[in-house]
Order: sequence, then C-alpha cells, then structure tokens
Amino acid sequence: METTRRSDPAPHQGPPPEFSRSAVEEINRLKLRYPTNRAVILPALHIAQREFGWISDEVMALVADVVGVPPMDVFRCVGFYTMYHRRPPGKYDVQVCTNISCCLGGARKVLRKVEEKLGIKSGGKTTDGMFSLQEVECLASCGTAPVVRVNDDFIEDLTPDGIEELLEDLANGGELREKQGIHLRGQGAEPVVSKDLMSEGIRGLEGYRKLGGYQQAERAIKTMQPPDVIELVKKSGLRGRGGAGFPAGMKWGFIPKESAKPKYLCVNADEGEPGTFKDREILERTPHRMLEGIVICCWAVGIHTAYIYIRGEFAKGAVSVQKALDEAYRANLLGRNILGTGFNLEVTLHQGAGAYICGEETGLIESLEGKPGQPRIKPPFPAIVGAFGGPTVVNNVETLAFLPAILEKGPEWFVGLGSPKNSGTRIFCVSGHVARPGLYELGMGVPLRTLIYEHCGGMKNANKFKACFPGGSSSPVLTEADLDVRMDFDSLAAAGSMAGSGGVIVVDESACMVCVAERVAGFYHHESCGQCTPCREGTGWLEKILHRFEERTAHKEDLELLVNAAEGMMGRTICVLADAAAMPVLSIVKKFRKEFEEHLSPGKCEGWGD
Amino acid sequence: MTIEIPYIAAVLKAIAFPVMALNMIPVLVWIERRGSAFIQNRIGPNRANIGSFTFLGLLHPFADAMKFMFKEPFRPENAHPVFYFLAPALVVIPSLMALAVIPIADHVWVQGHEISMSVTELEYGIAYVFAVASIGVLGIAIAGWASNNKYSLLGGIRSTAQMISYELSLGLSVLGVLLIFGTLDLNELARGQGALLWGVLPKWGVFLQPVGFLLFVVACFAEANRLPFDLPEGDSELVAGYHTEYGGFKFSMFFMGEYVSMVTLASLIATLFFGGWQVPWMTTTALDAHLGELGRTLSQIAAFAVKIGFFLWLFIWVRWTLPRFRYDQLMRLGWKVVLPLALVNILVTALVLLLANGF
Amino acid sequence: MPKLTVDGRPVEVEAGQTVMNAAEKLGIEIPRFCYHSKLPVAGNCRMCLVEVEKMPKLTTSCTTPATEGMVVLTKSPKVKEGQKAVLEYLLINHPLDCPVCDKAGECDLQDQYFAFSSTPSRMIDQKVHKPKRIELGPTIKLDQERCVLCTRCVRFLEVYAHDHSLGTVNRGDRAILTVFPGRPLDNIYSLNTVDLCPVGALTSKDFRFKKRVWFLKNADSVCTFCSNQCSTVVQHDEGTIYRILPRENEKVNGPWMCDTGRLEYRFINAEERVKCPMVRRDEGQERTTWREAMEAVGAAFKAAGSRAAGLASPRMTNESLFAFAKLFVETLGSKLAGFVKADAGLVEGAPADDFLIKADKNPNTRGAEEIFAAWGVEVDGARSVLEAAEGGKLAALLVMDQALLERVPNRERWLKALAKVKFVAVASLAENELTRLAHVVLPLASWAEEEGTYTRFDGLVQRSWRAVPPRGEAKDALGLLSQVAVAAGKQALPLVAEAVFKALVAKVRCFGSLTYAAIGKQGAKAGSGAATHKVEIVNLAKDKGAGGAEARTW
Amino acid sequence: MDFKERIYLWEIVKGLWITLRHLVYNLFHQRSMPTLHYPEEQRPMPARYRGRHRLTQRDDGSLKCTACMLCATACPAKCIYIEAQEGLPEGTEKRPQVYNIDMLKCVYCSLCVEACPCDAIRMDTGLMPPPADSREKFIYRIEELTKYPAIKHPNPPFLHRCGKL
Repeated sequence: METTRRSDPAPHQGPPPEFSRSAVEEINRLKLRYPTNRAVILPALHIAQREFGWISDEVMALVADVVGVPPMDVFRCVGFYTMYHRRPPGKYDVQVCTNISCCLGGARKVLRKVEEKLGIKSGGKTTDGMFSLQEVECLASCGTAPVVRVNDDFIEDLTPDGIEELLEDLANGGELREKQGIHLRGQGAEPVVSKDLMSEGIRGLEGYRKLGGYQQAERAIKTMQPPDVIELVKKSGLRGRGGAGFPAGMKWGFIPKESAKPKYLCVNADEGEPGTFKDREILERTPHRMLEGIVICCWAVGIHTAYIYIRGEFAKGAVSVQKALDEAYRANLLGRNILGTGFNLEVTLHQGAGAYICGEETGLIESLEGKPGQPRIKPPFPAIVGAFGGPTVVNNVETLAFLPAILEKGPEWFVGLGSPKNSGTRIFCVSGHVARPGLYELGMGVPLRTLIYEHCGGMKNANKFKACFPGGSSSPVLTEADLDVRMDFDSLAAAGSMAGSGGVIVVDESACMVCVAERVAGFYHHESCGQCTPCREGTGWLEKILHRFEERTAHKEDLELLVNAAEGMMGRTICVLADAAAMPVLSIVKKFRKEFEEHLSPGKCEGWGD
Repeated sequence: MTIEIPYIAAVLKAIAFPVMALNMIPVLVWIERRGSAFIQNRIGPNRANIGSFTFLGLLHPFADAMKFMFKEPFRPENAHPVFYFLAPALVVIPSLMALAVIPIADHVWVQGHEISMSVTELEYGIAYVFAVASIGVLGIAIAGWASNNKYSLLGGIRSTAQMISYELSLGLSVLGVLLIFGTLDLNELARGQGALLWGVLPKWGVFLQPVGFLLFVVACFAEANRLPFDLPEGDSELVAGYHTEYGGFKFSMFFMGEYVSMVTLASLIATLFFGGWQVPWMTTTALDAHLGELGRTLSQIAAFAVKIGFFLWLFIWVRWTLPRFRYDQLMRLGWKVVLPLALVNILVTALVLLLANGF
Repeated sequence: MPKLTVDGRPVEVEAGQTVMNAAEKLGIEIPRFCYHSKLPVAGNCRMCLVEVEKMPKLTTSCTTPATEGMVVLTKSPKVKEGQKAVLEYLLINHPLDCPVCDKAGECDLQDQYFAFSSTPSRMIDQKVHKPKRIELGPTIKLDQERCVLCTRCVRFLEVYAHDHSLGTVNRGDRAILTVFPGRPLDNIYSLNTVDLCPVGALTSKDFRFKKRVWFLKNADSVCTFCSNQCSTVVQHDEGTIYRILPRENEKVNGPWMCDTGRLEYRFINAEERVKCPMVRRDEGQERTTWREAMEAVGAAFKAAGSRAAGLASPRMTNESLFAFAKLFVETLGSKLAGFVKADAGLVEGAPADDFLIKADKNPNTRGAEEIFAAWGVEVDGARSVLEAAEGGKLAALLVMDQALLERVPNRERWLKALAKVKFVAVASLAENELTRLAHVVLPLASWAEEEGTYTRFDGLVQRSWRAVPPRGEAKDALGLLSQVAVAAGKQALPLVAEAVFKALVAKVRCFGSLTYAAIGKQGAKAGSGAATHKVEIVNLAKDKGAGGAEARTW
Repeated sequence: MDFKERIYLWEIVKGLWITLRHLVYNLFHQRSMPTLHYPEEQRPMPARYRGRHRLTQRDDGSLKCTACMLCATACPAKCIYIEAQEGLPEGTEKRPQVYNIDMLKCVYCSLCVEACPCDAIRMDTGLMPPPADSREKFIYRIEELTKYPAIKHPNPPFLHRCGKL
C-alpha cells in the first residue's frame, strides 16, 4: 500500500535552478503548438526533469515562470503524475511492474530479488546513488511478463536470475541495453494492422510507403467529401478499440460541422489498461499507419489540429512517433496545405507522465490542457465541449490504424472479417498463464477457447484453466463455463463481462484469486484520480479489505462488507474508474467465493504461486 | 439580728428560683437533643469537649450559650429600632415571673417564721400565673411585627390567634380543680391534694378531673408553642416564624423563654393535677414525723422535681412523636373540641359539687 | 422553460437550470458538499445523487440539467442508499476528531451524516494519515486529513479573488489540498474559504479555539469597514464578540465578505477602549463620572450659545446623524455643524477592488449627506467649523468619533485649529491625539453596541441590530446626544432608534416612506427600480471551457 | 377513621410508645446505632461515588484534556469554564489554557465525566471540596484539579475508551 505522498519533496540543494537556453527555446516552441500556455506544463516538466534529474519545489516555480502559469498549476501536475520525480532517483531507476500479468509471471520473485540484491525497498535508493527502486503499475509489456523498466528501457521476459545478472552488470559499469521479447505471436487469415508489425523495415516512411502507405489518405482528401468518409466508416461498423467499443463513425458524426471554436482530434495512445500492450507495438513499429488514420479522420471531421497523447512510459514509442511525424511533415503529409490540397493539419505529440486515468477521454483532455487528468462531468460530451473548449474527437490508436485498410478495401470487406455488429479484426493481447502469450490479430468473433487453446498453444505447463479477464483488468472475470464465448463486444457483454481494450489475462489453477483481486484493487487504488468521493476513498478501502483477506486476518463479515463497499462505488462517480475497480472484484468474489471463505481461516496462501 | 428572716428568705428565693429555672434550660436542651437523637436512632451531640471529656454531650448547650452571647448583635435594616429589641425581653421576663408563685414544697419553719417554698405566696396565685404568662404572647407578636419580615409577621399573627384560642381553654380547664379545692392559692391547692380518695388514691386533680387534665395539657402545649402546636415558628413554612430575624443573644432569649415557660407549665400541671410537692400517701405531718423537717422538705422537693421532670419530658417526648397541626386543624381543635369540652367539664363539676355538697 | 416533477411535485425552471435548482425551488433539501450556488459546479462529492426516471444510474443533481418532462426522485430508497454509501466513503478516512475540531456544530459532514446516514462505521483498517495543523497563510490553518476535497475553496479563490494559490495535489486517497511550497495563501478574501469549507479542514486562525460555535448567539448587523456595507452576522457570547460572518444578501455582498471586515470586531472587545468619561485636568485626562462630565459639557454649551459647533462622523447611523443635526440646528440653534468626509487616498489597508471593497471607508457618507442637507446644514459644514475654530470663534465643540481626523488630508491643520477651541468634547471609542486635546472625553458605544440604519452608496438602507451591551460606561450615540441636550438645559432627544427613524423619514425626503419593517434584514431602497449590485453566478461550462483564456489572463 | 382514632388520644399514646421504645432500645444499644463518628470513622467510598473532579494526565504529565468543551456544554450548572489554546506539536491539536470548575455551582451530576470523549475528567478522588472563606477559592483551577489522585478501588470504575485522536 502506498503511503508516501508525491507532494513531499526532497529539499533542494545548491544554487537556484536555471533552464538551459535550448530548453527555454524548446518550451517557447511548444507554446506555439497549443492554444494555452497551461498545456505546455507537462512537456515543460519533462524537459525540466531531463535537465535537472528531478523536480524540486524550485524547479516547479521555474517551470511555472517559464511557461507562464500560476505555480500551483505546475504543482498540481507534479503531484498528480507519477513520472515526475520529487526526489533524485538513482543513476539507474529500476521500475518493477507488479501488475497482474507480471505477478502471474513471477514479478514478485523478481521484485524480491531486486530488493535483496540492492538492499532497499520500493521507493528507496541505494546509498551510493546507483540504483533506485520503484514498484510500478502496468508497463504494457504483459505478454512478455515479468518486465522491469530501467530508466527508459524495457527489460522483458525477466527471470529472477536475469535481473540479478543485469543488476550486477550495471553495478560493474555495464551498459544498459534494452531487451525486448517477442510481442506479435499470431494473426488470422487477413491481418490488417499486424501485417505491418511482421514486416521488417516498415518503421520508416519509405517502408510504409512501399506497402501503399498514405495512398488512402491522399485519395480521401483528394477525391472524397468528408461526409462520405464518415458514411463509409459508419458503414464499416468500426468500433472503438479503446474499451467502450463505441462506433467510430457515429462519434465523428456528433461533431458539429460548424463550430466557433477549433475542433480537435486527440489520439488516445495512453495505453494503461493492465493486460493491454497492442498500442505500444503499433506506436513503436508502425506509427505511420496511425498517422494516416489521423489524416483520414481529420479530413472526415474537418479538424486541423490533432494531438497524440502518448503514455509517458512509452519513451521509445514517443521517439518512434516523433520520428514518423518529422518524416510526414517533411513529406508534406502533415502541416500546411497537405499534398497541395489546401488541407491543413497540425499534429503534435504530447507525452503523458504516468496516470492511468488519462486513458479516459475527458481525463485525457484535461491532461492535455495541462491539468491533472481528472475526468470531466458529462454532459457536455467532448464532441461538443472537449479539448480547449472545442469539439473534440478522441480515438484509440488501434481504431485509427484500421482506417487506411477500410478505405482501401471497403467497408463490406471489413464487416466480413468480424461477427455481426462487431466488424473487423482486433488485436488481442494475451498474457498470463498461456503457453505463448502475445498479440494475436484475429476476427472479432473468435471464441475464447479457440484463442487460448489453438492460437496461444493452450495453458502454460498444461495447467487447468481457472479464470480469464477478457478485456483488461477492469473486466469481470470469466470462468471455465464461459470458455466458448465469442470475443466480440456484444457477446462478452452478454456473458456479463466486456471486451474492453482486448487485454486477455488468463489465470490458471495455480493462482489464488484473492491475491488476483487484491492486486486489481491495488492498481485502481493507485490510479484513482481523487476527484469523486466513492472512488477516491472506496478504492483504497477495497484494497485494504482484500489485503486483510490476503493476510488471512479478515473476519466473516468482511466478505459482505467487501461486496457492499464495491457495490457502493458503482455508478456513482464522474468516470467509470470506480466501476472498473469494483466490477472485477465483485465478479471474483461472486465466482470464487469459496476461495475467500477459505482465507477466513488461518493458513498459508499460495499467493502468486511462488 | 436586725434583718428579719422572711426578708432574707424572700431575697434568697427571688434569686434561687430564676437561677434554678434558667439552669434547667441547658439540661433540658441536652435532654431534648439526646432524647430526640435516641428516638431517631441517632447518637446526638457528642463532640464538644474539655480535654478528651465530652460529658455525654452536656457541653453542647454551654457551648451554644457561649456562642449566643458572643455573636454579633445586629438589627435588620428596616426593623423597628425599639420593639425589635424589646420583644425578646417581653418573652423571657413574663415566663420567669410566672414561676414566682409555684411552690416546690410545703411551708418550712425557720426560727419560728413560716416560710413558703415559692418565691411568693399569693392567694390568687393561679390567676397571677395566667395573667403574667399571657404577656409572653405580646413579646412574640411584637417580635413578629418589629422584624419587618413577612415570615416573622405571619408567625406573630399565628401566635396571637393561637394564644387567644387556647388561653381561654387553659383557664377554663383548670376551673374544675379550683372549684373542687375552692382556692386559687397554689400552695393550698397542693396541700389539698395530700388527702386520700376513698382511702386509696391520692386526692390528685388528675383523678378528680381527668378531662380537665387532658384539656389542660393540650392547652399547655399550645401555650408553650411546642409541637404539635409550633405554628408560630413553623420552620418548614415560615423559615423560623417570629424569630426569623433574630440571632445571637436575642434569639437565645426566645429560646430561654420557651424553655422557662415549659418549666412553668410543667410545674402548673404537677401542682394542679398531681399534688404538687405532695409525696403520695405521705402527708407533711407524717413526713415531718419520720424524717424531720429538712428531710420532709427535701423529699417533697424531690417529689415535685420528679413530677415536673416527667412533664418536661412529656413536652419533649411529644415533640419528637407528633407532627405539626395544620392551622385549620389547630383552630378546630381549640374552638370546637377543647373549649366546649372545658365548658362541659366545668358544668359537670359544678353540678356534681352542688349535688355532693348540697345546695 | 422546462417543466419537470421532483418527488411528485411539478416545477418549472429556467432553461439551463439544474435538477438541484429545481429541487431548491420546491424547497426540497438535497445534501451536498462541493456544490455552492455561487461557485462553478465541480460535481465531485457525489452527495447530491438523485434518481431520474429512465436513467440507469443515480445522477448528481448539481450537474444534471433540468429537462422537459423529467421525473426526479430525491428520497427513493435507491437515492437514500446512494447517499448513505457516499457518506460512508467520506468518513472512511475522515478523522473523527470532532471534539477538537472547530467546525463541530456547524459542520456539513456532521449534519449530513446524522441526517442521511447515522450508521456506525464499518471501517476497521488504518486510516490514511495526512499532515494536520498546516499554516496555510496569515489567516488560515489547514487540516488535510479533514479535507473532503470538495474544492469549494479553490474555486472561490480562482473565480472571485483571482488567486490560484490553493489547489489539490496528488491523486486517490493521497490527494491533499495545499498551497505551493513557500507561497502562503495571503488574500484579503481568504476567510471566505473557511465559511465555504463544509468540514473543519480550513479554520480561521482568528477564531480557532476561541469558542465552540454552539455557544454563539447571532445578531444581524452591517459591516462598517467600508461603504460597501456588507450584511453581516455578529456572533457573540456573554457580551464578547467572537467573529463576524457574512450574511447572504444578494443586493450587497452575496455570501462573501472581506477579511478586514471580519476582523473589525477586535477593537470592540479591546481592553484599551475608553470605558468611562474623562476630564482634562492639569496633568492630563482623569477619570470621572458621567454626571460631572455632563456638567462640564452643559456649562460649556450653555455659555457658548450660538458659538457651539459639532462634528459628526459618516460612520454614525442615520438615526444618530439625525439626532446630531437636530441637536445642533433645532435644540442648540447652531448652524455650525458638519461631518468630516474621509479621503480615500489616506486609508490604510486594502484599496478598492472590483469585488467588494470600496474606496470610501466610511459606511454612511450618503446617509450623512442626505440627512444634513435635509436639516439645512451646508454641504461643507466641516470646513466652516474648521475656519471658525481657526479664527478662535468657537466656544464649544462636540466631536463624535475620535477616528474622525485619521482619514483627512489636512489633519495637522485640524488639530491645530481644535486646540484653539475653548472647550472640546470628544465622544470616543479609544484614545488618540484627538481625545488628548479634548476637555471632556465621553465613552461612545461601537456599531455593534447600538441599533440603527445605514445608507449604502447606492441608496440601499440597511438595518443593524445591537449585538452586545456597550463596554464599561459607554453610551450609544443617541443616548449621548440626548444627554448633551439635557446638560445644555434643553429638552431631551428621543432615545429609541425606531422612533428616531420615524422622525427621520418624516423630515428627510429621500428616505421616502421607509420603515424598519420594510427595511428588514435585506435592506430596502427608498425609491424602487434602481439597479442593485449583483454577484454573478459563474457556471461550469464557462469556466472549464475557457481554460486557456483563464491561464493567460493570470 | 373510627372513633378511637378520631379522638387521637389512643393514637398519640401508641405513637409515644413507639418513640419510647426506640429511645429505650437505643439507650442500651448505643454501639449498634448506624451513626458513624465522622471524621474518625469513615464509610468506604463506593466505586462510583462522585467526589471532587480530577483532570487526568498522560504518562508524560500533560493533561488528557483537549479543551473540546463537551463537559462545559453538558454541564447543567454551567460551572466549567475553559479557554483553549493551540496544542503542543507532539500532543493533541488543542489543549486547555484555563480550566476552571466553580465548585459552588457544581451539582455533582457527573455529566461532564460522561460527556468527556477522552477520559480527561473524572470524579473519582472521593473528596468533597473543603470549605473556603471566599467565592474565589471555590473556583478550582488546573493545579487543584490535578493535585489529588484517584482513590483506589478493588475493581476500577468503568473506563471510557480513551480518545487517541
């Protein structure tokens, strides 16, 4: 349980901080990319952290001064986002992901190894200043769990021995090298997005162009009227791949044609849902496909400014996207007068700083505006009043990445890929106890059993299947009885769960569901934005109650209390984070009540099987 | 000897009698307090001491007396400047004066002079007692009025009304005895009760006049303002009635007046109804013969002391037994019971005497 | 104009109004923490949940626009359960230190817990602990544990005081309200946040621990710090004033008030006040009795005849000013009377702003002008008095309010001139230069110790009730003036404020036909129809939508 | 009332007989009378006897009282006067600066003890306030209220939950 407050800083030492010239210039350049100065706070803080290593009170004041906002606005962001260090980190900041998928993969063992090796606990720093250790939430590397992030580099597919070696190496002056595992594992008959991922050399503009890149965008701008594009997308039945599954075309249709304020597109690249790691792959390996989708979308809706809100942890993704943006600008695929059509489109990459809630569309908009990512009250919906007060479209990376293919091959083709009302394919992110975890692009209607036993090679170590989160950790769990459910939005909803973001977390019989529930609750406790009362206080309470179950100190009444506390949160908050926290816990309690009852008597929990 | 014996005797008696009466007060107070304590399952006063001797609490009355004497004398702001001070004296002096005619033994002979054992011997003695005793009520009434306090005034008024009601009965109830013995002289009355009735009973008033006796005792209680007739004081209703505003020595004078009148009234009861100084079945002559004159006198004094002692005790005893009357009950008893009964008693006595002695 | 039903009762509200507004219109109470009618809507406390037909979930009434045909339930079992749940969550980490919390007794959380939950806590785990007793600034202490993060204070400061020093930091149950490190909350309107705080998180340092609120008695009053004349409630106990709170008055101050006005009670409680009359003898001022003091005043004024003069203060009530003018013009027959206007430039403390504080620090300048004009006293009467004094023509002078000369530019000239007057009587609250040169100092009651009315700069007449009895032997202005009249051998003046006001209305035209009853608690204008100052309601869309502009204008 | 009762006399005699019986009995059984020779003899105080107030202290000697004024609020005689001040940094937030009990006004109802959420005030000294010659001396201040220890009971009186705020 986290008890340290992010607002408690280390004291500043030395002379008052000053930005370097280039940093000030960079900030001033950034100011031109946003309608308000405030929106520059997050990027400016990233720059400050790059310059000073961490954010002291003095640095906050400096940032406020340079950006031109009240210091409190900066402080609020620093307090809200976890990636801003309030005390100097070690030379190597070791971030161990302990979310469910990683825990299922043995992250606890890894963490213990690190603690033992460095002699520090989470949040601590070695005396020589070499290492600092943090337990962090999902790093979107679930298929290659457990994962450790050292500074900006991912070390995936770790083992306790592996981390030991790594730390020794680093301690002995070794160089930090990223070690990525294999993400894409399989695809169906007609891969749409993932075909890029398989092909080497696709990352650059040239590679993408070779595969017919940007032809559809050009065709759309040059030959199609915006309403036609919207109509076509509507016809394709493309549903948002971010979680809610809202039809993309319909969403675009809500945007008023004429608006006094500028319209905006916000690309939701804040992939934070535990169990989901598809967007990271797209961002890193085929950013141009997403960019083409952006151009098509903006043309269709009449948007001239787009922001790609990328998760702060995706440092590599950000580099890759920025590179793609630069290429696209150079090729006049973005910017003023695109390809001579007179269509202007400015696309800006905006890095988040570690807040799951910014994946919620209004939270994302708030964050983009330079505020803590606290979701807004709806109505008004973003389509009417969104970013900077203008009508705003918020779409997931994957959703946008489907657009070029839909334009190319037609909506009927797309519909044919999926099941009724759930057209197309989607990238399933399978993690946990399966033989071959990873990304699988399959038709929407693929049954869960097929996904696990055919595509993923069955359960790990041929263990028995126990439970599965079909759409990220916020979806209610499915049990063996539900194995034949189709993995599309409607079927899963009918089965009492949801398709969510496509993160399929499979749990086998070796895991303890109480521990799983505790971990899920812990995650939402960590990520609650602190705005609405039930979520702010309830998520922590849930974790505390579940923690007592895990510690086997719970009382008989606590089971009812747990259900009560979770139910009390549902549907009473501005956004659905409270529901996301309550639903999986409720479903686990409902479906695995026996395990909870067993935890009432003293004994030893198998925990995470380690 | 140039000074006549009777004069010396008169002076001695005039000094000794009031001193005796006043000295009885502390003893009575002590008896009252200890008696009431025992009646109520308490121990009573026992703390005042000389050295480690407490003398069974006897020192308390003396301590009280000292306290009364040394307390600050004060007068309430609007009290009457003269009557306020006069009232206590008006209470205590008449009650002492009434004692003057009470004989405590038969006449003695000193060097050929016949000397009565009362301060003075008056042929109309009983009339004198009533005459003097009724002045006391003036003191109470004046105290009530002069204090300028509503409770005091109420107490004074109550007292006045009570006295009017019961003084009448008091006088009437003894008439029977007086008729029988045919004298107003208290010594004569006592002497007359030395005979025997039917050769068995002493010829005491109580046997001749039982009804008269009862009425007289009731009237005496009323006269002494003692429970159950202490309405003028009525602590629970009138704070302390007529003496609410009195403290220190002035208060103690009211206190003394009450106890002295108790002594007087007890003596009257004894003299009128219990043969006074008569030792039962022993006439003065007989005692003279057996004990000599000194012995006879002492035994008569002792007999008298026992008698009044009993009635004093009765006063105390009744006080700790009976509750106070309500005012209307008091009046009803006085006017509707005691007075008619007394009148009937006189009538019957007179008739009997008339029949017995012939017309 | 959408029509809807709330709890089965039909109601029609203006377009754009919320369900909360509709319920309020019907007098239906909906619990809330973050909602405040004068602040942008935040919708974060989730306490005002209601059930709306055809909506699957409970919805917050403060954010839901009222629409045509809506059927709202505010007391259904579902709503009650929701309210109970929200209260339970609120209390999970809220410290139960009500006994030492200054808010206890007027705490929304306490009240609403008893009204809408009253169930014992089921929380047995360790609470989240946060810093307590934080000095937020010169006026306020913060308890972060008690804070329910409703952000009312943040919104108030941003919207009304344009102050961005408060904010919520961190997330989840670690979230706290705080200021930027090293930049305290120092704002002339800061104490409004204490009123706004629905719990005991923000406490006024001035009032902190002075008194439990349930001991306090209220007296409606008017702030005399400046000519804005905020409606106030004076809270007092046993003759001592403990705090002043704003009283909601749409025509004047809304529910707000400035800190200076709130702390203005201190001099009333002060020990240094003049408590009994004083006479100047050889070695300075000596205490004396009213009788002696008035004999001296009487003798002087009798001897002075028409060479008597008076100086009134625009801090006095209309009634006192009227009695003052009557005393000099009618009773004493002297036309040498006037009141001293303050010079805004010389006033210490906050200058005027566009919110509440006005430049003229005298509450009743307009009333004084109107009343003196009605009595035929020349507008610049004070100047005549000054000139007469300088010329040594004055034999007796009565000065009301010792602070009169503290705010005039030609102060030295005044003091020099007054020193030439044969006899100066000063009715005073405290000692200063003016009282030191007085021959007689008379203790005067403060505004909280007397009854009366004040006329605001826009013509609104407001009533102020007596809160506490005058300190020591002080007398209110009416009583004091009457005594002067009697001492000078004339007829006494009326002492009851209401009676004086009746006479005033009869004499002074511009008061129309006002009565105390008509003025009431909210004040009234003699002539109707004039526009009144209004506090604007800022709505959410305006605020959040204008995010950019807001940051730039800072 | 029958005739016998109406004439009183017999009833009076019966009454006199009763009082006489008591008198005589007590004369010879003085030792068994219930009277105690206070102060030499004293009855043991009952565990919940309400004597003089006591302000309890923590182990470090500081007052447990947090000056919440609930006792003053509960007091029907309005005999408790408290002035609060800021607490010490290590202690509770609020503490009393002045804590006076006017023993002349106190009615010993012990509502203050019941109202106290911190077990800071108790009436377990078993003492009555001694006489004094001025009203001032009956106003007990913190020094007097902390001077006397509790009387020891074989079974301690009911204990409140001590508020650790």
